Amino acid sequence: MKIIAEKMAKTRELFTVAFMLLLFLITGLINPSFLAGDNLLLCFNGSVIYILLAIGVSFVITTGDIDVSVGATMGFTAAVCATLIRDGSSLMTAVVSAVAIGAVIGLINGLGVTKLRIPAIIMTLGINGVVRGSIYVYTQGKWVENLPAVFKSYGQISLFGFVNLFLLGTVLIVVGTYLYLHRARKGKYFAAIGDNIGGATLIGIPVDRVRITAFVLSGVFAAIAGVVFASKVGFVTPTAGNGYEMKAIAACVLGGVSLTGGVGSVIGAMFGAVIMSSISRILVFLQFSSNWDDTITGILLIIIVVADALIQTHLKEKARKERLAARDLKAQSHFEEKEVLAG
Amino acid sequence: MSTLKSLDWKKGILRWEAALILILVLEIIIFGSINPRFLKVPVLLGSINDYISICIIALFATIVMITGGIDISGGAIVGLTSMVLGLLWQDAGLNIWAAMGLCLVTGILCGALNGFLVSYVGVQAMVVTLGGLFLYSGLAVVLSTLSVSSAYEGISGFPEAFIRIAGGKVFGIVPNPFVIFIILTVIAYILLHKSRFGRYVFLVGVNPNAAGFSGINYKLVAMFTYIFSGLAASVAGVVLTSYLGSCRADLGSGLTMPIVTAVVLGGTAITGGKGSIAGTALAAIVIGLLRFGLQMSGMSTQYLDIPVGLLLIVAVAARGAGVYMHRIQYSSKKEKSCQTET
Amino acid sequence: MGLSNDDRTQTPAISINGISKSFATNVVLRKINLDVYQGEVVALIGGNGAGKSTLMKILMGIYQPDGGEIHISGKKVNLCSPSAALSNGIYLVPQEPMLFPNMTVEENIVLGFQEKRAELRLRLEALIENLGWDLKLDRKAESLSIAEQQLVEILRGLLRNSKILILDEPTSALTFHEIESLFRIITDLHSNGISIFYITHRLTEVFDIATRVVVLRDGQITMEGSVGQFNQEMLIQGLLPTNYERAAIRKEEAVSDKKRKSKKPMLEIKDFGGYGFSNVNLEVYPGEILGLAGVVGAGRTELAVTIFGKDLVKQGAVILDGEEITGRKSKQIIEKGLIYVPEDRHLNGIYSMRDVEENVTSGVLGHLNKYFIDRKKSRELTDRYIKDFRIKVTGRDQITGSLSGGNQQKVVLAKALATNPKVVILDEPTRGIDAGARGDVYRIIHELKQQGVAVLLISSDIEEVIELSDRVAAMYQGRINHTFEENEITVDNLMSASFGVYQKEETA
Amino acid sequence: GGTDEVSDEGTAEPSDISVAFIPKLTGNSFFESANLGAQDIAEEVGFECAYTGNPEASVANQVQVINSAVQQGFSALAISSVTPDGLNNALKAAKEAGLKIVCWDSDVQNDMRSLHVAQGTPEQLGEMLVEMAAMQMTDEQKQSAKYCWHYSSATVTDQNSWQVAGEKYIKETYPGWVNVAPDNYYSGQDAEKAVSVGESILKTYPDIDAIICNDSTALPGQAQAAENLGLSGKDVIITGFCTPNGMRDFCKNGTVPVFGLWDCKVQGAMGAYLAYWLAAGNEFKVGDTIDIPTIGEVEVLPNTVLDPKAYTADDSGVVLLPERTIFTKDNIDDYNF
Ligand SMILES: Nc1ncnc2c1ncn2[C@@H]1O[C@H](COP(=O)(O)OP(=O)(O)OP(=O)(O)O)[C@@H](O)[C@H]1O
Ligand SMILES: Nc1ncnc2c1ncn2[C@@H]1O[C@H](COP(=O)(O)OP(=O)(O)OP(=O)(O)O)[C@@H](O)[C@H]1O
Ligand SMILES: [Mg+2]
Ligand SMILES: [Mg+2]
Repeated sequence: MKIIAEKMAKTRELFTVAFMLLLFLITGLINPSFLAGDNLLLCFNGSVIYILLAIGVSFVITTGDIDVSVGATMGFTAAVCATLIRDGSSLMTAVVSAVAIGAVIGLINGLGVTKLRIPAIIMTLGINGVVRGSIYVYTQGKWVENLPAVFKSYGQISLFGFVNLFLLGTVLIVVGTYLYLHRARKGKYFAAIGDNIGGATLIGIPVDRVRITAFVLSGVFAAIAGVVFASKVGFVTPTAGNGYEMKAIAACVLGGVSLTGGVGSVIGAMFGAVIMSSISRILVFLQFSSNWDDTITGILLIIIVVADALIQTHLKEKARKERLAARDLKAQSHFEEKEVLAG
Repeated sequence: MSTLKSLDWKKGILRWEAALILILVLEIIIFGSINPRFLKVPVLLGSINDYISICIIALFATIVMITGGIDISGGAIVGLTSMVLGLLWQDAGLNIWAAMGLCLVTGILCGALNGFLVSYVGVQAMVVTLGGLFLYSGLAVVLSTLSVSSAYEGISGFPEAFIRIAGGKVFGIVPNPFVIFIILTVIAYILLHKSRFGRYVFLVGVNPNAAGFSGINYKLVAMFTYIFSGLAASVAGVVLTSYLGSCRADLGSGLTMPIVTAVVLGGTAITGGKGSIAGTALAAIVIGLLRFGLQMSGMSTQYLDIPVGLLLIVAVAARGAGVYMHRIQYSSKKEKSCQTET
Repeated sequence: MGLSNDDRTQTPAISINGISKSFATNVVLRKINLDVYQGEVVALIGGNGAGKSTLMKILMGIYQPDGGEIHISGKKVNLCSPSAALSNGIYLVPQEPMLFPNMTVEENIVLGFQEKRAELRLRLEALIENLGWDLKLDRKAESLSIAEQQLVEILRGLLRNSKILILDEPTSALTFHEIESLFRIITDLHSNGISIFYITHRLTEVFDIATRVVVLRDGQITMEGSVGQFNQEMLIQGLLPTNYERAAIRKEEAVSDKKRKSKKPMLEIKDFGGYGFSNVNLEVYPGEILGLAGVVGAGRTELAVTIFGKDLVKQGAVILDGEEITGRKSKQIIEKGLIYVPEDRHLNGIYSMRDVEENVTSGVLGHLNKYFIDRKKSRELTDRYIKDFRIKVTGRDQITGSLSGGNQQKVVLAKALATNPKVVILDEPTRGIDAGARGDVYRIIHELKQQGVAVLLISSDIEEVIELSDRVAAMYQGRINHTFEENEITVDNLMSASFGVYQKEETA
Repeated sequence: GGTDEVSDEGTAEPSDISVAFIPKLTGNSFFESANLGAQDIAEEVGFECAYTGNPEASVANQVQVINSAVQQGFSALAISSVTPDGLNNALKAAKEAGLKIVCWDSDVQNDMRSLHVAQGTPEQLGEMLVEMAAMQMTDEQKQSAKYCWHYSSATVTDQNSWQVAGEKYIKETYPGWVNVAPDNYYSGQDAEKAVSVGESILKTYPDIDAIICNDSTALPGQAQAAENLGLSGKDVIITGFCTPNGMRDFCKNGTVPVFGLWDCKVQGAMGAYLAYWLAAGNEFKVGDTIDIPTIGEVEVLPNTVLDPKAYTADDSGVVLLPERTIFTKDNIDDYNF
């Protein structure tokens, strides 16, 4: 048990998973129908948009920057994709356009942050405003509605009878990125830059290029989220994605991605996103008023980060003390030896 | 061996504030020529009503940011304190001034919770206040459902004296919020630039470890900055409630980003250690007037984010490129492009 | 070890031609010309701020020169970024460690390599084995002490297989043992034809490993030649400012045992224990300098920091001037009259972005005024210290981060001493500062002594300990091994006590 | 501001008069459609009509929009208010500056405006919502249906007033019905959240009979949720208010065979025109009829038609929209807004 606890504290993702299971379990105790297999799947299916946003943002956060423009990017790309589909473009064209737009927005963010040296929060805040305004310009303030049924049905496609296509795709992406970031030689560059950008420069990591890549990926993932949004929700309002950036960041934090950079994984971000997006569902099952949504989100967020902070500080202190005590022990045995010799 | 000209960055800040004033003047000239009504003194002064809460909160959020933290929960505290005020007054039957006092206490408590978690528990400020953002705005909604008047009706009918806090005018022209803003700016200025506490704020922002070794209770200092910020947000809550004559849970929604924008545009470093009250105060007005002026010139509100976003990027890029050129060079961390020479 | 003149006919491994660099108005390098041949170990010495690190950072592609050219093996290169430098076989071990705190030691070392991981690990293990350093590869870098960080940085450099290796003050935090093994490796490398730049402030090291000496002053090379042409005295002369008169540090007669006993100790540490040390008994008398010697990791910093109220006390007591201060908060301890000057200047000492005045007064603001800042008093105080300590500044409003290392150290000392302490604990007070500044710091320490302040001096530089201390306690693995009276203080004694092998005469 | 800023009354040409047409929020299909109506009539009559609002529906934002409209020198406001009383100060200032104030869709305190163009009384709309659900039920269901409400939030005025009226109507007419969630479900005008809340409702109450979505984001979201779970209109009754364009597919494929709305284009047109009409110097008394080009004659009713306790005065009244429409697959293609 203790070993599990320690392992959990060390592998931050496990902590998030445990927290999620606990949350699900408590909900299930109160309302068993929550734990029905297809409902849990629904919970995960419904998290796909947040997961995609969180993965994208986690790249940027890992390099020590931040991206608060993903909500707007998602809204914009969703609107573009939906408009194209509605007007009869092929799926391919729509997806490629959306992803290209996401990439361009990311590129602009990345260039602003690295070449113009604008702090990331400022750059992406500014771009957030510009993109959000552009949605109104692009849609002329109107909803994009009446998307063809085929397009909307992609969200319902199940493989092997129960695995949702989008969910499967997303999980594959998460696993792929995880392996890249933690196993590939260059994948580590992201975390290295977030950890110590000066050190990363010194050992020849192409810092600017990697940071720009992170922003581009963030934009691309937001764009994919936009496409999924258009398909799953079936209509796009000009306010789509409002406030999602904060939720995506919160999901990362819940999943143990440190905002100071260098720490965390996309797996953690994924489960953080599942928690974030399940809260409103859980409240329905608990027959709690939706008025409590934000309160509960806030409390969960604070509890989990406080618990995490306390555990981490405790572990660090413990490790330090053990190391120092070990030195002392050595000293003791040494002294004893000497005494034995002397005696 | 000559070293860096020490005065340079102070001059930089000064120059930056001058630049902000320049932008302000430009705004007045441009918008004035588009719509001459913009130049009327009551119109110009009165416009502050629409962004007073950003001004008030940004002043004190600056102090938080100088310690190297950030407070994004200010907007949520505005809504929460507005609800607390209304509930205490209407449902608990408290005297309006007593209710107002308790509402300020609420702001202090929210700030204290933020500060405690950041300073003493060691959670990153962005994360804590993000949690606070959800928590406080959520609580405001929950509180609004507790009132006898249904949430959607809001609470209104406040006494005239309370309405006058934001509704009144000094000498018949200067709206009270403007006066409140000036007073708070002076207070924040003295607090940050003249007091011992303010000096500690800078030192903690530059190097908390060193502050600890200098015998400064850096955790307490940092915690207090959040308390001030929470208090400022509750003042904004009172002013806004008085101005609208109605308590609403969503009063502060959408303030988060403008507040951060004002602080950063004012020249405060996101990494802490430097910044100024005058800069923030000017930047808040620059942004407020920009939005107001564009609206006056006929631009639809939904497009306003575009020019404001661009201004932010351009201004910060220009500042980075110009005034801070040598400082950027100083930070050895940056890569240089390969095009220089062959 | 110097190369014969025949070798000079070959093309230099690296040739620096007319490199200049200035930051804003500050001219740091003036047309530097330097050729370094294969297998040379070039000791680059010079005062703080002479431009050594700047020159090396240009070679590493971190800074771009304002003018001049660099040739490697006769070919002109454009070192526009560290990766360009790396691909030209250059590697810099920086002065300030730049590790990735959240990665393990191993990841820190191997990141950025193109080789297979397994191979790298084998090579790394072999290297550490060869050096005999005690470093766990799976430790997180953030838990490393400054000395251990420096070890990791050096390992990174050594593993790189570079043709030109630059070591910027690699030994400033290291002690005898590590330095010795490092020198062994450097000797190996240089016999394998690798060119090495070696920057140091410790002149003895120059004679230990360098084949050539280059003295840099105010951005110009003022002396250059094979190491055999110089002796230590000449180097010191070459380093000191032209009009510098060496502060005559005449060692006062040590407070004799009897004289001491007649006084009350100012600081008394009784059976003191905490994390990393235990059973420490020490007494420091007014007007006495007690040296604390030991190797890296002996626990001296922990002892000092625990006395200062920053870590948990496990046992024992600290008595300051008759009053017990065990386990109090740092703030109260400072008020009682004890101050600690931390070893890591950048991490714990200075507020680099603020001006000198703010730094100097940071510990005493409460005494200047209760709520508001009394600018007049604070200016006077700052000016006094700038004058007394000969801090080289353009004014009291100069940004501290822009001062040279030695002057930063003086600011740290001024900041500490402004609190009017009765006891000062100095932890590595001269790390990384040049001979001139070092003399100034020694002078300051002596003045403290004359004023009757009790000084506890922690230093890894044995010569420094010997030169300054009235008595020396040696710490080994968290215990005080032995305390030496003035007449017993010798390099041998201190060294053996630091390594835990000192045998008291009576037991011998 | 002083009164000297008022345009010369009575003699005004239509083109001198400008109306600020203010929605609760921009970017919502309902308000965008209303604006189309307003723009059409403005062009027809020849006055200037500016559509100005904030993408986020909040009191502070709307006050800002009003203030700026006043400062820009508009002659009248046609406004759909986000709050019954939070705009009072701003409207008072507008009135003092000489602007005429007309509300549409969502009202303010009655003494703050001259006219309100109502889509109907809360009772009418509440009853309509409930009846749209009831008409799809079997007789058995009508006795003991389980139902709930799903709309934007507890803080919006009109949707809550319809819900309250609807609840009252259910108590009287269908006493056997059970509201499974008396606290209601809210999705805050977030389409994605509407879908996920919608799915959870259907999962939590698999045997629910009807979900009433009196919000134009909640209705398509809830419909999409039902489709996601493979449910159709036969399994669960989903109905509510939305524009026909937003629901066309759901209506045709049987997920939401019946839903309703009033003609918001007409409502927008009436709001904008009446604002213009007042600014042009015209006056009215309760009981008068006003002729609106392309729409016809409307009668000014006393405020008490909406709320028996309401304030009454000669210069403050309500104009009701002639009709509300129930859309089914048979008639939906006749509408395009
Ligand atoms: N990035 C920079 N921006 C501005 N000035 C700089 C920068 N880096 C160094 N300097 C200045 O250049 C001069 C030389 O610094 P450098 O670090 O090269 O000295 P050094 O010889 O390495 O000294 P030390 O022995 O203290 O390490 C100093 O005056 C320093 O203040
Ligand atoms: N910045 C730091 N963060 C965490 N732990 C540290 C840090 N600095 C030092 N330590 C811990 O303190 C221990 C002691 O550091 P160090 O090697 O300087 O020992 P010391 O006892 O101070 O040695 P010395 O006798 O040389 O002063 C290290 O082993 C390290 O674990
Ligand atoms: Mg150097
Ligand atoms: Mg030490």
